[in-house]
Amino acid sequence: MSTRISHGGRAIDRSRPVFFSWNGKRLQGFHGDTLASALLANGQVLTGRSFKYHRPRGIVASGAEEPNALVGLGEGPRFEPNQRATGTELFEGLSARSQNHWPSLEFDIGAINAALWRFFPAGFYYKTFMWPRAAWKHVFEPFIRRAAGLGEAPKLPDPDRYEHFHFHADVLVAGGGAAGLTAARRAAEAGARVLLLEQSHLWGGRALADGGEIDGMPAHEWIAAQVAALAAMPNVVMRLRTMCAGVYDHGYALGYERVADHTPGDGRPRHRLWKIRARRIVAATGALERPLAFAENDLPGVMLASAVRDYLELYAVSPGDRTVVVTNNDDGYRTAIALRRAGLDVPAIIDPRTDARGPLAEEARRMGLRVETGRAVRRALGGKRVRGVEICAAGGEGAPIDRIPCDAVAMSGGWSPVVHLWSHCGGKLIWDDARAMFRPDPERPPLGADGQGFVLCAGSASGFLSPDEALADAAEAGARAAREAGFADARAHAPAAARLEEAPIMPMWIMPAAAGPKLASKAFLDYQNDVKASDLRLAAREGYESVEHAKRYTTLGMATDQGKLSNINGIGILADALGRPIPQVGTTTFRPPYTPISFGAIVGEARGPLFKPTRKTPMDAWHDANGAVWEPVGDWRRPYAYRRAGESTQDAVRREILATRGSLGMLDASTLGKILVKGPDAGRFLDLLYTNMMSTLKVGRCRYGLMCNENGFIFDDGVVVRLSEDAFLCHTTSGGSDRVHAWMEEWLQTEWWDLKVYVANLTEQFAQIAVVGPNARKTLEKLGGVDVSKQALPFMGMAEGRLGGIPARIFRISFSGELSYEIAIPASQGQAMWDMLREAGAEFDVTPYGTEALHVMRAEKGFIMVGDETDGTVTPQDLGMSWAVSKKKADFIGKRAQERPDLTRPDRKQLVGLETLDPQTVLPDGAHAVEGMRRPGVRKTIGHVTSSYFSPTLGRSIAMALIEGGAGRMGQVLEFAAEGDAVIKARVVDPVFYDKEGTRQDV
Amino acid sequence: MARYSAFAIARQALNYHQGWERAWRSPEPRAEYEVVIVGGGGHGLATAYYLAANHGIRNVAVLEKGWLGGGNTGRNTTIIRSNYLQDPSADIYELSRSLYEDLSQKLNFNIMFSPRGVLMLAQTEHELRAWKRTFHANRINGIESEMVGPDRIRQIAPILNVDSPRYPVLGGLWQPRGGTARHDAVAWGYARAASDLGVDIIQNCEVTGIDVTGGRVSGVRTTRGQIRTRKLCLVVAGHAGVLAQMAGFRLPLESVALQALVSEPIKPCLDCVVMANTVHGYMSQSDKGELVIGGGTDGFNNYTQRGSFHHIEETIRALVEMFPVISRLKMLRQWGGIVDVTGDRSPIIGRAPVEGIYLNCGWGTGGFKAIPGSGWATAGLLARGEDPVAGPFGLERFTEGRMIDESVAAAVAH
Amino acid sequence: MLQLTCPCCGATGEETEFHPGGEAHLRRVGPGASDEAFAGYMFTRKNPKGVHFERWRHVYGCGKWFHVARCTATLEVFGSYRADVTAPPPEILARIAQRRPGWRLEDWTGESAPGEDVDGGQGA
Amino acid sequence: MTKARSALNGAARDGAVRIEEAGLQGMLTLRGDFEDARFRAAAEAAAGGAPFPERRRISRKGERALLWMSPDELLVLLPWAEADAAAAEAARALDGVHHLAVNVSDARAMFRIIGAGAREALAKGAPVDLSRQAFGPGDLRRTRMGQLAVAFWQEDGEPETFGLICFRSVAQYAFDALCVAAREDSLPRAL
Repeated sequence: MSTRISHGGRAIDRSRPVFFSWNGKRLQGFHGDTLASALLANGQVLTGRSFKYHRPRGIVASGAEEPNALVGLGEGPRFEPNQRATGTELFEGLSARSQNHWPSLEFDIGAINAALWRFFPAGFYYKTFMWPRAAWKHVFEPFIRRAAGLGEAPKLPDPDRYEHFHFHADVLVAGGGAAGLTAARRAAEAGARVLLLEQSHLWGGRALADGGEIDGMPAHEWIAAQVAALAAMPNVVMRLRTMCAGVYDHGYALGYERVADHTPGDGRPRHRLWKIRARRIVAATGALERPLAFAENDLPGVMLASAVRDYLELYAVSPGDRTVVVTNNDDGYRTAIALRRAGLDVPAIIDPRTDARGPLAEEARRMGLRVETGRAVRRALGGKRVRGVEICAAGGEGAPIDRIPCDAVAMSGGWSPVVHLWSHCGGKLIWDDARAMFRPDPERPPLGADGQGFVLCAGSASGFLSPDEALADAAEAGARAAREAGFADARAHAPAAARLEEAPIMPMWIMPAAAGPKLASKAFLDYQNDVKASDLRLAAREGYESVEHAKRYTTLGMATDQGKLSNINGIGILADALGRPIPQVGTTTFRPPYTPISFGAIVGEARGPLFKPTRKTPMDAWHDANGAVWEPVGDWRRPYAYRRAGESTQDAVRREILATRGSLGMLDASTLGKILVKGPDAGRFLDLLYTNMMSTLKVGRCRYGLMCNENGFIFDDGVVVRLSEDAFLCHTTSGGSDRVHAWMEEWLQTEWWDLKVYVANLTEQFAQIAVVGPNARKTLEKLGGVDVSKQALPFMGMAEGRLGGIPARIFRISFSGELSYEIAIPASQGQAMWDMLREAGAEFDVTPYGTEALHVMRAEKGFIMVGDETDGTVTPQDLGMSWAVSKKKADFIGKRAQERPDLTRPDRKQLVGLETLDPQTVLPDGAHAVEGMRRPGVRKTIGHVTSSYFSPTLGRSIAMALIEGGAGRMGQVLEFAAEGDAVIKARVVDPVFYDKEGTRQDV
Repeated sequence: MARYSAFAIARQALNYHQGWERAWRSPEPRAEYEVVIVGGGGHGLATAYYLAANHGIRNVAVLEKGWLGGGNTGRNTTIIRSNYLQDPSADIYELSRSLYEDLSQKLNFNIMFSPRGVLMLAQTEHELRAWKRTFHANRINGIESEMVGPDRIRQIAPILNVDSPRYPVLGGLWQPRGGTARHDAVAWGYARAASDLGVDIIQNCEVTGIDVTGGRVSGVRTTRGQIRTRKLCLVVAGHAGVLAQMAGFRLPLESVALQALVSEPIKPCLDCVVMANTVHGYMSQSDKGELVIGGGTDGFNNYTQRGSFHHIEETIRALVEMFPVISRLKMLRQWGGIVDVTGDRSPIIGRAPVEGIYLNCGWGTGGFKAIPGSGWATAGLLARGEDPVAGPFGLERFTEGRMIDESVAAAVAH
Repeated sequence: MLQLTCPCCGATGEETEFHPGGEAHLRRVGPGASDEAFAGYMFTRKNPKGVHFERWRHVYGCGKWFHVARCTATLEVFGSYRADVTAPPPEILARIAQRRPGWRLEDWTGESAPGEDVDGGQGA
Repeated sequence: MTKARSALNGAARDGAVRIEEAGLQGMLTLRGDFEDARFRAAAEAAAGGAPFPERRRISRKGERALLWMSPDELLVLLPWAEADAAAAEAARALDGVHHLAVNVSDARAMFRIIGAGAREALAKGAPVDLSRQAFGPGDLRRTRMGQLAVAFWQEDGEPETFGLICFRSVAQYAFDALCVAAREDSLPRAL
């Protein structure tokens, strides 16, 4: 029975009781508790069910490595699955539920799997569930999916907020234990800017529980003194509850700060993600104790020896009244001693070593504890919690010798340095046989931008388990990090700590050493994924010899704890099975994050309204207030149409088109790109950029131009205006302005740097309004200030002046085929001009129109739309626009590409117009024309529809298409495959459907 | 080779599974092979399998410098679909998808092909038009796909925020027989079946040099000795450029890192693959319950198989916008893979400039779904000297300017 | 997650401040060149596993293009230099020689490698 | 009397950190050869005598200032109403010298971020070392704030005041992002 004992508990405040609920039961803990310690204090050992066999599982560890105690935390919108009880601070009203069982934790139907465990060895699913074929998707897989998956998926949107914070440090220290504090202090004393992160809510790490003396004072007092000293230094920033989640290239690191997990709903951001750049990173991340692999070692009540110590010393919780300790090293004795000192019963210490004569073992004996050397645990006994252990000879196959009743087992299989941060960026490990651990190889660190190592390990993370060695290593690491970060006079004096004499560890990957298949198939390595020693042996037997194969085949180390407890034991067993030394087996790759981090933190503030910037024109508010149906165009939002009361969007588009062609329309064209190109070589430059000639353009005149990429394909178009001898204004597509501006800069900076040309992106300096329709001129004349008569401002001309008092450039260009002026005014006065034009146009029933009306009208005129008629594989010639490709120019971007065989094929797809034989039938967008067969059973497509509309102007359907050899098919009737087997017939015609002579725009 | 089955498992269970044999043989390399395939990933192993199974060519070695499937086969997001726009792509990806349908039975190894459906969202008018064009092309090419509207999408993916304020979902291209498979199992299944047909699979065997005599390949030098062959097939994904250099030619390829991640496992909440190109994110849920998420590629040459962070941030940003309920879930693990990308983002299958050397590379981010079709076509090319499906993917297209550009269908405004 | 220093504005910035521009020192091939030469310029890339010269633009910063010498296997940065040059400057080559003894510029340009078309036709 | 409006018409948010849009603000882009004495003189003249700025610095004289934007580009801050005239004057002064001088006042929005914590609000989105040691009065940086391209600098004097410029079309997004970043209960107090 686990319970709270009456005295002690360094981390808890008994004067502050905290109430919480567990599976609906109201329980009490203390301020400073973790959910795990509070559950144990309430006798709640069983905390969950395992992934595969649904075996009952209890708390094993006290920290980030916990594989079993994953709970559903919180309610409603704040519900969160798979939260580690050991890392969850207790707070008033905390509500938690156990996971992965039905109907209840105590009685779980899924546990049937446990009864059938023999039939579910590693990888069994690769060998069956194959017949009948459909059964996998419809029977087996759904069952497996429901059985797996741990916690429930959240159902409601997240009410909390998250944020990012950028921080630059000379030295980042990950880990706030004795080693981290020491390293941070040495680096800070040298003047380095230090960031010190501790993942838990307590400074001090293991020293807090294990005590001892540092610099002549009790460990916990020394810790407090270090924390105070660091806090007083202006060049130090310290954070509790902040885990260094990952180390990336060039000294980039992530800090995962759980700001308000323990104070939910207090208005602060729940998590803050620190994006850190550090010159050097000190990984003072400590070491993790390994379990021992004996049969039934997963019974609730079987725990890591160090965890037992933590619960006892920090939280005054005893996991059991009678605790058997099983250990292959001296450290385990610490737990026995601590339990005994706390007045608890320790029936026996099981130690496979033939003889244990270290000081700790001797002390245990002095305390009268029964020490069984040369012995191993054969198996643990019990059902939903451990009731005893069977012991046997350590070396043999496990013939039982004795049974020892107990209600808890503390196991220690030795320690593994936490090398994740060292390894994330490629730091290499070496196998240390004496200490039976993989530790960082200082000769092969992860390399930074300068080719030097940028991560240093400190303390037990380096593999030093004795306090004196660990602190000396930490002091050196801190000083060296500072030195390498540019603080020459860093000193490495180490705090004084007692040398700890320990007898050597005896590596033991399975207990007993010669355990047969029966025991091995109950000896768990990866608790959460139910991977057993027998599974690793099976993997080896079947040829999954690479450690990566074994991992993937057995799923060892792939659970939410990422193998923190299981990987090394698994490698040990694999090595035995393969008869290879451990270094030859090697480790799997360590991947960020160290422990899982929330998607919310990764996203930060960029959600909801801040998800992505929306570009808005100066008239955006007016559009929004006047029925605009929005369409995203690049990052802009543009009115697709303006809907009036009782109108469908289609009605609105139709109305806007007829009103514009009939009298007067107005378009917010501000999103059009406007790039100023200025300099003595501007004309030469544009001749290289555009397919047609721009240098010959007269001042004050406009010319439509096409731009191709170096691959010969069209990527933008627009009207170019010559403002002066040495200055051009290039209009681009709405989505293309930034791309074209960057394109120009690229060529000027990286290829033609001899050209004297400057460019500036003026897209947002100007609002642009298209005034379109038979009454456009009359409207502008009412505003006055600029002569817009046919003579003064002819088609494709430009005028400058103050229109209605606002400085304006007026371009006589048309994308609709109507009499049309595009007016550019300073953005700050865009709304003013818009209002003036509406006023002046009122008598002509001026109608604002959106992008869809624009599209239909340009299609009626057979004008191409980049992105519709082009798709990145279309040349000007394909579109019948050879007139826009200069034959005179020696070179332009795309010219050489257009000479390649495939771009000169006569049967390339070419742009044509289409008229459906039934004028009321509109061809579906993207419909394909078919002709004959491509191969048996598959019809041959000869092209596709690029634009298709019902033209209100012409009262019939119109379309444009790219058709193989289209230019030569005028008058042909083509078949387009529609839904089902339906076929739509359409005649190939000239793409200009409306006002072929262009009289309307040139009046 | 003992067949896998429920009965076999039951039989083995009686003696604690002591009786299982190796999944594939582990022979010493011989001095000469008719065909040497460099690269023990899915594509290389599938090529070897179909050489033996379709063409009776069994004197074949697959050389793998590390462990089978250790490259992108074991690092991808396991998506299988064939709803491509261009005919050559449609042909090879649909061949591949249809081979996946009964691959478990053919290989007697459950690769867990799960045709749960692939949904490609349209979130702008432009994207909607692009998917419609693809949909029509699919129908004509005999690829089962359909355009679905917002209401149907609500049923297909209930946790999807169809009414996302910034980019409401206007519709989608739905391929019901697309889905996912267990990536490692594909490599292992092909390895086991190929080995059973006599193919030598040789791991921990790195190619250090390629012997070319008289303009023709004559063999390879490896860390496990020299091996003679007159037909060498390079199937090494990200490292194609490095191998090509050994043979003295270069390729229209760049190797870049691709990011991916998984969440912690949760109970089933998403029963299909959702791809959202406008916001750049795609996601599915594995049988273990993890959300499997693909990030973007770096734009710079990179041979380190390490995770970078900013692509992950962009992808998760997009997915939290599309799936608001996942915001409180956590990233369990992220990683990077090296993909080789060609000038038109389509693969290369064909002859190399050196006689006797054949190429299968340039799959970029789309390789996993293509494994069976790619192996089938490459085997045909090796066996008969030409293959109708592989045909269009030869190197010469880059000189002719004959791009096979699928970004056309990705609704990128050009 | 690279950290690069822009030689134009002197700022050291996050990878996210920059835009990669592919292989450096390509010789542009225009009209008159063979299809092979053009394909080489358009598509064929050195893509080495090791020392590489590449283009970057400080797109969120000063907007300038520049060159970076970088190892694609370790991501070590040997230095960055101006965009308006056709070959790496001596100080960069010296740094590489010091960090990668035995490496030669020809290893990268591949002037010696067969199969590689280095006749760039007529540049601009 | 002009009907001209800045992007957010002077919107402001108060608090420990004050965020305000600067209203109509004149801005001039000047591009040319920084070594050319005539160009330097013209730039300083346009900025009312503010000295030519060092790399990634701002030099101010009253309400006018010169911002170093790139090796061949300056941004002149000046009263909005005087921008066109100043552009024309610069062009006159640089007649015959290859240059570009253009009014970009309306293409951008300008903000002021004022108060203790201002630098932390900026550091939420900007991947830049904003510690006092690394970034002080007169320093200028072009970078990103989250997904936006911005330029910001620190003015002289107390309380700490930063100027920030972004494109006009995203002014609302920039303002909203800054307001969220500047929330009192969100400042890490680490810079």
